[in-house]
Amino acid sequence: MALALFIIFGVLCVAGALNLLFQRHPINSALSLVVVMMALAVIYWTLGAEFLAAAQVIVYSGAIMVLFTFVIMLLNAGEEERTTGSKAAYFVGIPGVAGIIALLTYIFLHEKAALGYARLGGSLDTATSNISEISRVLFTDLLLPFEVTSILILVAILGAVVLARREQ
Amino acid sequence: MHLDQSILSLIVFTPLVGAVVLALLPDRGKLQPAAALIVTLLTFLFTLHLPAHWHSIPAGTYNFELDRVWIASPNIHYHVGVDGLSMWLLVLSGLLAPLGVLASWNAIASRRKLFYTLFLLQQVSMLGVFVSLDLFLYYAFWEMALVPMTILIATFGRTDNRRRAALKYFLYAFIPSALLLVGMLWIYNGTHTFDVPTLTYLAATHQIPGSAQALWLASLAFLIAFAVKVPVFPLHGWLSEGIQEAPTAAVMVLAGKLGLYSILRFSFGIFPEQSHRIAPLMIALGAIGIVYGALLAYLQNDLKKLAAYSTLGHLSFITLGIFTFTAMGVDGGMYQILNHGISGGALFLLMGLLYERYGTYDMRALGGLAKVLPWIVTMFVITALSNVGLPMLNSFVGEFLILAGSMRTAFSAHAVLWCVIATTGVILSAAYLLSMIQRVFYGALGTRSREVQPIDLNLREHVTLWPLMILFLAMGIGSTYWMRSLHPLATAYSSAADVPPLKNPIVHVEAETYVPVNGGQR
Amino acid sequence: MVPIAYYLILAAVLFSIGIGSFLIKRNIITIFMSIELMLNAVNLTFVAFAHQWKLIHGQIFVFFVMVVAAAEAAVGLAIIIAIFRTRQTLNVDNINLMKN
Amino acid sequence: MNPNYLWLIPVLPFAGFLINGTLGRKLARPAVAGIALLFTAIPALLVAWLWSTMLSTGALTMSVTSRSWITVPGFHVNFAFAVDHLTLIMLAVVTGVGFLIHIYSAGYMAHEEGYWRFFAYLNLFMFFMLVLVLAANFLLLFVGWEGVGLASYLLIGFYFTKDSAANAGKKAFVVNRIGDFGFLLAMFLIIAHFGSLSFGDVFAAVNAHPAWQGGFLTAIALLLLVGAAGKSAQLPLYVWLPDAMEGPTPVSALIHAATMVTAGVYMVCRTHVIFDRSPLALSVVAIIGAATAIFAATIGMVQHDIKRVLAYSTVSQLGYMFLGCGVAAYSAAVFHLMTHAFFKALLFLAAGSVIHALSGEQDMRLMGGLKKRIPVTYWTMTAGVIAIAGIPPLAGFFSKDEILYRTFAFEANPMLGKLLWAVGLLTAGLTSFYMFRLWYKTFAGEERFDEAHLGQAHAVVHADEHPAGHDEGQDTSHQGHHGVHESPWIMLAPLCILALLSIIGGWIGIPQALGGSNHFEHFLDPVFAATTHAENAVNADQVSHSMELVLAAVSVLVALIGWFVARIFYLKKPGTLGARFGNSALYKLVANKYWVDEAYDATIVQPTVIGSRILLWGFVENVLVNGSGFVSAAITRLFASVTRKMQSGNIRSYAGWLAVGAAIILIAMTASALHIH
Repeated sequence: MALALFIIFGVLCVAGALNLLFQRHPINSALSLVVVMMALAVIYWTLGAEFLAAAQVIVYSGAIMVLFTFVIMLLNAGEEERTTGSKAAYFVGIPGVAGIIALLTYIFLHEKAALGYARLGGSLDTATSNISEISRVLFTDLLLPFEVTSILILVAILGAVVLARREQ
Repeated sequence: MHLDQSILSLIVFTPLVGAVVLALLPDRGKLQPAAALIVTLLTFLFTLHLPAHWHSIPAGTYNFELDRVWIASPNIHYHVGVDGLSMWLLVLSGLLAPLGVLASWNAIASRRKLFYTLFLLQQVSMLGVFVSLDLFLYYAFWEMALVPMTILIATFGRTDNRRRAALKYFLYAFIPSALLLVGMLWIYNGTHTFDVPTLTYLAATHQIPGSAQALWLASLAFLIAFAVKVPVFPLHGWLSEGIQEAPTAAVMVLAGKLGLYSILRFSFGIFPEQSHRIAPLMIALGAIGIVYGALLAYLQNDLKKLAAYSTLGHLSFITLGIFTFTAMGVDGGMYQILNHGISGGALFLLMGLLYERYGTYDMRALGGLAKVLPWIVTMFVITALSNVGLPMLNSFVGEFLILAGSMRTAFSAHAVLWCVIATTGVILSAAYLLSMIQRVFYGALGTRSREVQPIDLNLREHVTLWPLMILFLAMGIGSTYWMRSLHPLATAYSSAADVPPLKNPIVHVEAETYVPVNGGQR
Repeated sequence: MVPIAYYLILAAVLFSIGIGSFLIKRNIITIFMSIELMLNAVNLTFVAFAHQWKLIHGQIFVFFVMVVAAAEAAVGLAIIIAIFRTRQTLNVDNINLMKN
Repeated sequence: MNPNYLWLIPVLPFAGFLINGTLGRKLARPAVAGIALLFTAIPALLVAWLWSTMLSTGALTMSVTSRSWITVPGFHVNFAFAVDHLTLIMLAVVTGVGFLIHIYSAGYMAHEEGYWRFFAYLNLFMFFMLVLVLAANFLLLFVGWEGVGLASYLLIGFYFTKDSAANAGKKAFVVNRIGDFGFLLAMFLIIAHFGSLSFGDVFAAVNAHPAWQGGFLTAIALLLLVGAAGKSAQLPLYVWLPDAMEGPTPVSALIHAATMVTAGVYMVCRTHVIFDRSPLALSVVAIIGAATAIFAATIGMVQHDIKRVLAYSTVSQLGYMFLGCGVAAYSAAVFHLMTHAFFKALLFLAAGSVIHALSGEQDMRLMGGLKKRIPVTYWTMTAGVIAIAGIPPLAGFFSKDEILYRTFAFEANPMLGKLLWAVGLLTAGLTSFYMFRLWYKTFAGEERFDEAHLGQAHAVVHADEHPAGHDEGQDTSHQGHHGVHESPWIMLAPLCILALLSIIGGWIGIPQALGGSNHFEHFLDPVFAATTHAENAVNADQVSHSMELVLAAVSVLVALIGWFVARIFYLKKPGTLGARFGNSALYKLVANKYWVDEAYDATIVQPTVIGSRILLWGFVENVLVNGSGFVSAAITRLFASVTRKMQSGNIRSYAGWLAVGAAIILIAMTASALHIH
């Protein structure tokens, strides 16, 4: 059951990601990214991170991707042009990527036993729910960083306003 | 937290806060220099807390210490503290900063905000170097010192050659710094600490792991980085152009202090035996540098160039002194660092004043100014005499001890030879400084000095110069006040070496009373 | 019972596709999206390891990454708009301010 | 007198210097002079008090020590003054003659610009000179030593707008520094061997070790001698003193005749304990002294500038003093030092009066016949000339004769003693000759100056010396300054006092052979006891009083011969000597001062300058030092040209390199991790 869920949504993720890669119109890429994120939310859930699964849907799919879509439409972005870019990107970067992926796969499979297994549902062996646990840590131990993020977001908003403002 | 603990942080970070404030203030009128003056004066005030609350301490321990974990792994601490040497260097830097601001008051007419912000940042890094007792913290400040200075030279340089001079300065200082970093990391790899007192202790008890060869290389990595910054002959390639280009306020802190302090604290502290091993070479380089600097200074027509080689000569004195590893040499060398700070600083200030008035450093165009600028010539002569090492003025004490120490050092087979060579420096320095005085101030009016309406010192310039003039005399007569807090370090470095006993043990007579021979037999 | 290793391999694959997309795509917005993809891949490893070690902190880290990603998206997209306004293009090969 | 008052003796002139130096510009001239005189007079009175205290209590020494000046672990130097009988004599000479010259200067400099500056420097000089003689250790002595050099530099360069004056000042300071170089090295050796610089410690250590002979003591003594030769203008470092005559005449009198230049003699006497242990060093001192004496005397014979004649005469007389020191006749050297201070100060001041009378003319060829015009100056100068010529009963005779006699009787090396005595005797004759030459050329014969145009040849100098506008209400004697005029009494009074001292000053040291009791030598016995007692004991046996009388008669005879020769050539038949020898090679050699300055320039200065310019500047600095910078820059550039290709500016290529880098690191880490497993 768990494995089935993982395979279904894992394949969905990879497919979405590949679609993002191969689509030439940005709006299609954006929509496929939404697919990836939704699928990831489910996978989070299988790992016992209910709060993050929800946040993933709300923040990523709901906020960030909507923003992307708006910008694409605002700028009226068309299909990608075919330009000859950097040779280094193709001849050096792609083999590098292949190397990374092969290596990581090898390592993870090699260490499969040591890494253990995921159990569906309740995960953290605690009586309390995932959300209350997160909120407890977030509002006690990590209160200061949490508050700092609010400032970060404020700064980001101001920055965005300044940057996007039309020059006078 | 008690003030004694936080005072060092206060000293270091006051200029930093000041720099931020200056960056926010508008660049209008004299607002920037005024604000910079307030900040630097405040910093100076804080530094005066140190001698006022000084406790006599043995070598290897520190006053006003504060040790907090900064980064747990790697083991980096925010560890600050001062001993006698770094305390006086802090006070000296604190004093020179407001003087530098005053000297730049009119000299920097545009982009004041940039200038004073960089100046304060430079101040932060320099003060930081002197208080750091953690190698990593020290290295951060050390590297940080490089950037504002480079930009100051590149932006506010005098001629079109400023970019090149700045680049030269940067490369000369930066590349050896990389070596220093490697050396530091190697040390950390063996000891798992950046803490300087701990490292000094480990070094003294031969507990720093590593082969003799590796330690030797690491010590060289340290020493080369410092020697370039001093600079020690023949690593002074950046000095001449740097001094020529840098504005007065920057040039006052360009050479000397940082490198020499680092040699004393880190090279000697962490690599005592390796430093002894390289001492003969450094003694020789010091002695040669003295003569070399003086001879080249004599050849120059440009005041700043002359001052550059004079600086090389004076710094070579200090190099010679500290590498003798005698109590006299090290004590004199440390004292001379302070002296060079104020004597050299005063010389640069005065040259800057002339440049403000006459727009040239070329001695051939000046001349005959004594008649029209009586105060400037007075100050100039006093400063020159201080640089020459006239007794009763500050430099004499240091130079005398250095040379006397060099005669006694056990670390050079040809100590007497080097001592004699170095002592010729007193003749040559008199020759070039008096020639300079003569060419600029005596004789008939030069081409440039005839064109410009002479203006003697104004109140601001008086205020800038008088503290230095008074210090010349005070440090020449009351040297014990400054030197007593330097003694522990000098003793530590000289007793680490095997100082030979006196060749002829002295017959003790009641000290300092002159008893004539066979007195009374009339 | 799914091995954690599978989750990690999935993350590695997603991350690599992100890099590949970053290298191949020319549209600056798509490139930006591939960065988001990589961030998500990293998030997945965080969650997976949090599950393995039975520690909540991995999840909290993801939370912060999301916050940062949101901020980054806001600023990044604003920058894209600013660039588009001056250059009238979204093709990175035509945007080479870094080359003098 | 409380020993603590000793501090006041030098500090008061320093206070005068500070007051005049900072406020003098704004003060009226009488106020400036008043301050300077006051702060010189009080030390003179203090010295008088000191004399009376020490003589009445019979105390041989008085010392005072203050806190430490320099302290390092294992070594320290204090501020310490000590007075013994040698110091007492020096103090008396310095404050007494110094005060008189201050008075004279108030008149002589009355019209000069920079009046305040002059007196400030003069007080500064007094400060350092007093520190020099009072010092109880080498380092404090060195303070005074360098300090008087500084004051001398400032005063020689007083007319700094004149290039020659500025050059002379610089030359004096630098040549003195060569001497100081020796002094410094001597001190370093002393520190290395004794660990102290205090006179008491060092001399006691030497006395406690009779076995120490020569060796390092010779090295110390010779290095001290280098210092002394620099300061006292002995061969080969005498070159600065004649040039130093560029300074105002009172300065020449005070610094370059009476006090500062004798510091070298004082130093040798002060450190006689060290010199006594080194016969070699003593012989060198004596030889240098005698050589300098005759060398300078020959040059002095052919000079035309009145002050230069006196300058060479000073060098020559200082040679006598060194000769005295070199034969261990220290008290004789100090005796000559004192009498020389009197008559040489007198001669310089009188010469100054002559120059003043002629409105700045210094060339003796343009003088003559001044006897009637400036009678007071004439008579006082006569006293000085007779005194220096060594004709009894004036002061110079006794002191010079004492030195010659002791040289003749030099025990340690009789051959050398006789030889040096002969040289000294010849010099005595030459001295007599050139001093009477000066006297005749200045005061006798016809008037060779053009009274109507006096001072015009020196218009440049005058622009400085006599600023336009005599509306300051000076005393009347200066008003007629375009004619020959006697100096005002403020200048003549010191002349008279010094003339008196030149006449009677020698009487305190009349040797037993001449019926005196040689008070002077006995007075100094406590200082030089170890040496003089031994010598005296031997001398008394070996050389009888009659021998001493014969030698005295010989030297008087030689002096008289010198006088008569001068009388013949400059009074009876003027011009004949010049006509005969004016074109000879020897004359040219001497008249050009043996080309010593030129030789130094060609062999030392120029090679150094040219060598540094070509070798150091051209090669080392610009090729090696800067070249290494260029080479490293070139290498950097080479690497950069490769790596800059990677900096394409294309974001995606950067990302590509980044990916490769990450992959490499990952592979490396994995490989090492697997390797460990």
